[in-house]
Amino acid sequence: ADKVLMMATTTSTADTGLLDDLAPAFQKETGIELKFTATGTGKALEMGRSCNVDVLLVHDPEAEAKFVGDGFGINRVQLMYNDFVMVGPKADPAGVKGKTVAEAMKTLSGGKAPFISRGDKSGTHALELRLWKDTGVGVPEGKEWYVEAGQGMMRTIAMCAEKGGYTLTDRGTWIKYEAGLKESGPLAIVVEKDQKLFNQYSSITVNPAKCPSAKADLADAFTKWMASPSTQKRIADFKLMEKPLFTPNAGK
Amino acid sequence: MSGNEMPRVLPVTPVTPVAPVPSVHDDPAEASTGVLCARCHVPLYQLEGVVRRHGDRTVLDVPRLDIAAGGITGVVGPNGGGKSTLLRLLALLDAPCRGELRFAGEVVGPLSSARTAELRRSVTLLLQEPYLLRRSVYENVAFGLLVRGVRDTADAVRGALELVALDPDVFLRRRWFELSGGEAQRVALAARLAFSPRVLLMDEPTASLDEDSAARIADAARAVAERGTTVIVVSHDRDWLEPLAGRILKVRRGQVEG
Amino acid sequence: MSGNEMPRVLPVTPVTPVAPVPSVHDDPAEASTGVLCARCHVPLYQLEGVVRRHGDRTVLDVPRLDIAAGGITGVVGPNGGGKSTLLRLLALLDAPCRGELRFAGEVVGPLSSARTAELRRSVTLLLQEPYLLRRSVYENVAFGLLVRGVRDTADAVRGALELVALDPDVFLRRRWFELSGGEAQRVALAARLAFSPRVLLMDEPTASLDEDSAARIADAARAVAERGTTVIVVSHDRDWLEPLAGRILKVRRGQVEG
Amino acid sequence: MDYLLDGLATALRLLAMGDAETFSAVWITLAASGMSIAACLAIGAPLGFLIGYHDFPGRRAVRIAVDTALCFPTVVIGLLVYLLLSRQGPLGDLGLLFTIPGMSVGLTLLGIPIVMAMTALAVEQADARLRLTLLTLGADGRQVLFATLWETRYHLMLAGVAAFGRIVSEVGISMMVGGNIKWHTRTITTAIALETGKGDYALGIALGLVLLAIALLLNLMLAGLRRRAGR
Amino acid sequence: MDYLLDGLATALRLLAMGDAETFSAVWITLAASGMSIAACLAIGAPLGFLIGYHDFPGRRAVRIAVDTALCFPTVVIGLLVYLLLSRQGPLGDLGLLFTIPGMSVGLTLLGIPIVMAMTALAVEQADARLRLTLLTLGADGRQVLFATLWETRYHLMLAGVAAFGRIVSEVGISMMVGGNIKWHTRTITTAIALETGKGDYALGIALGLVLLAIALLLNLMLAGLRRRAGR
Ligand SMILES: Nc1ncnc2c1ncn2[C@@H]1O[C@H](COP(=O)(O)OP(=O)(O)OP(=O)(O)O)[C@@H](O)[C@H]1O
Ligand SMILES: Nc1ncnc2c1ncn2[C@@H]1O[C@H](COP(=O)(O)OP(=O)(O)OP(=O)(O)O)[C@@H](O)[C@H]1O
Ligand SMILES: [Mg+2]
Ligand SMILES: [Mg+2]
Repeated sequence: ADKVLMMATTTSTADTGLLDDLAPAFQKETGIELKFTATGTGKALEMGRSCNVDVLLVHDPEAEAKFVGDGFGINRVQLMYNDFVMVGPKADPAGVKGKTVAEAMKTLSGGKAPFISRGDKSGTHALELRLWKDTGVGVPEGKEWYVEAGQGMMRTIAMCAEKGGYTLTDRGTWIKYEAGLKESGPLAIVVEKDQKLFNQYSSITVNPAKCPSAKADLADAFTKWMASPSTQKRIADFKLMEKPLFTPNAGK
Repeated sequence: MSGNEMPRVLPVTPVTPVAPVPSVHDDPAEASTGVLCARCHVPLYQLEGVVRRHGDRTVLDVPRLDIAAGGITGVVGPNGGGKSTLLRLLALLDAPCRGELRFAGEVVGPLSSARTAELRRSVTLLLQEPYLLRRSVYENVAFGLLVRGVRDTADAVRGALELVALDPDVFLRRRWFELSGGEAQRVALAARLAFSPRVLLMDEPTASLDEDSAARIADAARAVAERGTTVIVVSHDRDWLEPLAGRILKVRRGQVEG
Repeated sequence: MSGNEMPRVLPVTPVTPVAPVPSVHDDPAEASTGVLCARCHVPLYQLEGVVRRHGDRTVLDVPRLDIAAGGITGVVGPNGGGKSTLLRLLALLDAPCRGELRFAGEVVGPLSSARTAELRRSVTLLLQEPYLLRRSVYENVAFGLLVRGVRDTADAVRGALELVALDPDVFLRRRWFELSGGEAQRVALAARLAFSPRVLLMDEPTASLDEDSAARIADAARAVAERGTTVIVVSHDRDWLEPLAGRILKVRRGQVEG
Repeated sequence: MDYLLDGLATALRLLAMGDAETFSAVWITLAASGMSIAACLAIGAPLGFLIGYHDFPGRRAVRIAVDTALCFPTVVIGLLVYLLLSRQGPLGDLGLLFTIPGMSVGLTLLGIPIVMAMTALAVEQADARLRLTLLTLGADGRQVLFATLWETRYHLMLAGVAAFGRIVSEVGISMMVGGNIKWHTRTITTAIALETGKGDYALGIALGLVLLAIALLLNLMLAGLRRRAGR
Repeated sequence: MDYLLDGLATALRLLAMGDAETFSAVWITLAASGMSIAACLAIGAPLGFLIGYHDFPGRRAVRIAVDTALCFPTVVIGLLVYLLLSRQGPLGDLGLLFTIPGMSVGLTLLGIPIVMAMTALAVEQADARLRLTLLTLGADGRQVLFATLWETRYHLMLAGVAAFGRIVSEVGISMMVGGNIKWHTRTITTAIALETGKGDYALGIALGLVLLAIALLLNLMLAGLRRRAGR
């Protein structure tokens, strides 16, 4: 293809297979080839800042706002969301099952069981830090039971299972993890459907005023295509292990 | 240039103890039969139908050869005749492709067997192109003693160096590459003399030696032979070999005569 | 065992062309002065105040020495005297630590200079312990020709092997490790003869050779000398060297006499 | 250890079925590592010869620097090459970021110290008579270089094999510089990293086995060559 | 290239200020790689000697297998060791997952083929007279082993350096098996991976420079040893 759009995105969109589903459709309908590199949100934003990509698909509203505010990005459009869940041992030794996420985290700060943190400045990590602050306990850095993993989501869940602890995860990765173990794993969802666990994905066009080489036209075409009703329906229909992963919310 | 830069040839008394290794017999007759030879009066080496090949080239073919214990045996013959091949067999470093080699009455088994390794300890070979370990002269000469568990090596090493006409004070601390060709040759020989081997095989020990040194090596060979060591020596220098050797084997085209 | 397993000594006619390298002069007198010597009638080598040290040990100290072009010069002396050290200087492989070495009237500059490399091409040295390249005999002997850009090496290689009394048909395709000590020694010499060097330095070429072969090497030395090559040869074998050499240098304790 | 069996089965299936994604990754891996290893040998072996053969002032320092470079983390090499090739970087105009040649640049940097260090040692530890023999037979500088490398050919081969192993199994550079873009710069190792990151261990192991199968094939070919090159 | 200067400045600051996180990572890196390299040499050198010295049936196959093992991706080694050490794995009861000794197991597996391959080649390519000399001087099996390794000591040193470089710079095994847990199993390389993943390139480069500084220090010490070990 002579029209190539370079995108940096977070691992979740690639790892779940959503983009593998969307990219061929996008090329078929618009003639634009979508090349994407999947990294953490932090690095994806850096790739935008250094003009190596044309468009971003990320999920860290605060960092995104700063990125746009600094003039690196334009045309931030929210496209879809999924949600986070807290998982922990099936026996629930800390007794947080059914609580709100704020209560759960307060309880966990008692230190009865390990809490595994992503610790990698990812969108998930950012949310977790926000939650600790909101509950008033503060980030329990340095505490014996607070394990800062610095790994991807899947490995963090696996570590959580090994250590018999609790962690926050996006639902998509959790579904994949469960499916991989054929439902026989030691972990289960303990907290979910709390509105604080909302995870918004947006696309941002790299500002052609800062990056002359950036293909803003193609980026806009991508954003428009993503927000179009047919693609939004496609996102809603995308299922992993028969479970929907993302809720489209463009224009809402 | 001061005097000690050149090797001085020191007097060697035949009674100099070569090394403090056990079982150095005063009676040569006993020596050859002592530790090694269970059935006595048996030749030290007996070769029967021994053949060595490389690919389809037969390089040694010895229907029958006995070598008695004790004394000095010379080996002569043209280049490529098979002398080195023969010596490596006698040193238990190579195995015959066919036939049987008996050492002190005992059939020599596979080279890698523990028994062969044990037998090999009583034999030593000075290679035609000697190799020095990448260490000092002292460590080279002491090596054979150290691997035999001898701790106190100083005297034996000095004695061995004197036997090959190298001044220990000059050479002990030299490193392996700080030697001339003839000096290296003599260090290698000293390393074989230090532990008083039962059988001393030498492949052209005088090839790069000056006349004086060659004469001293002859003296050393006589001295160890007198103390019971069986000496077998290859040389192209007839004038040197003939007065020394009690028996001379001729090896040519892989055949042994005499 | 068939006959061709043993090297056969082939007859060498002194007129055998050693190699098809340019500037093989029929007139020996011209040869020694021809290409190399700009100012004629100058000695081929002139050493003045040349000193070689290793650490603080002076191993060669030559206040003055001239060696004329042409003819055969013998070098004798005890082990460690400095013979090999001298030959490596003459081969332009080592540089004097002090003093001046002139080659064909020209002061030899730093070893790594292009001019020294050029001069070195007309000199060759048979090392005391020759090294064969890890290739076939053919490739070893042809190497000197190939690096000089000679493509057609077959005849020269055969000629060189015959000169050292090795049957080309037997040895050409042998690999370097398929040789006896004396055979390897002769292959190394053949490799030096193949490209008709201007100066042939040999460090104990007969050390491991049988008597016949040694005599053949003497013949070969005479033949190349007659064709203009300057031959300088170290040997401990006086009986072999004396009839051969026109002049004999004695090297002992780093001093050169005669 | 079900994953192992699963992985083996999956590996066989991927290869037998001619799975397009797998073959694309295999091809990209071979292209990137092939280019790199050729460049490594072409650059590293002569440089290694120089520091092993010649005695120049500062040689010891260079040797130590090369040995230290063996410890260069691939992520950092990846990062540096990324910054170099990035659009605003000094070589940004070449447009090599997220391409196979771009990856090869980084992989070559990774392999050169290995080839250099091993060649230098082999040359330095070669029989001292080799140098004298070559010089006295009339070899000039270039001829000494080639003849010495040929004499130490088995060391050079191992240097190549070791550098290849390092290059083909690394993931940091390919990930940073290549970007792990499907069909374009996704190598076997970045695919493995992706799959294991997703928790698909069996597929990760399967791809690992595919990589080993390729390595085995190449080593078998090399062993054939080695046999030809004589003892 | 601001990142480079930034990185250098940051590296100096981290070291000068005695940054606790950095020093923890340095310490963990040294502990894990130190244990591994010791194990690699203790296991790899004798094994390498065996396949370089002895001529047994299947030797060529073993050599090829070792050369192939050089291409083992660290992620796959990490994965295998992870599965081995994980709770449900065969060695789960040892509780080695997410610990430094656990990481060392994986790192040792990574380094052994390098030490083996290089030792085997050095022993095989050593002067043929060495073997004869040792045997004829009366050395027994163990003595031949040690004396041969000593004769080829520079090759062994390089094998150690190369294996160390590989171990200290890899990230897959440390990440998988160690888990990159701050204060516990976060090494310099996993920290670099984390920081560059966050897009904090300057800190990544700074940590890379810290690693190189350590490697340089170790190589300087080794060069001192090497000088002592004679020519
Ligand atoms: N590895 C080998 N492969 C093939 N042939 C070999 C090998 N080693 C030796 N030979 C051949 O075996 C024959 C005997 O060699 P050997 O070394 O025993 O001779 P030698 O009598 O010691 O000769 P020299 O006086 O030259 O040392 C020679 O023809 C030689 O070419
Ligand atoms: N690399 C070195 N370092 C120190 N000393 C050396 C070195 N090489 C040679 N020597 C010493 O230099 C002296 C002269 O050595 P050279 O090799 O020239 O003797 P040579 O006359 O050739 O003796 P040979 O007949 O034994 O070959 C000897 O005393 C030797 O020990
Ligand atoms: Mg011989
Ligand atoms: Mg000499």
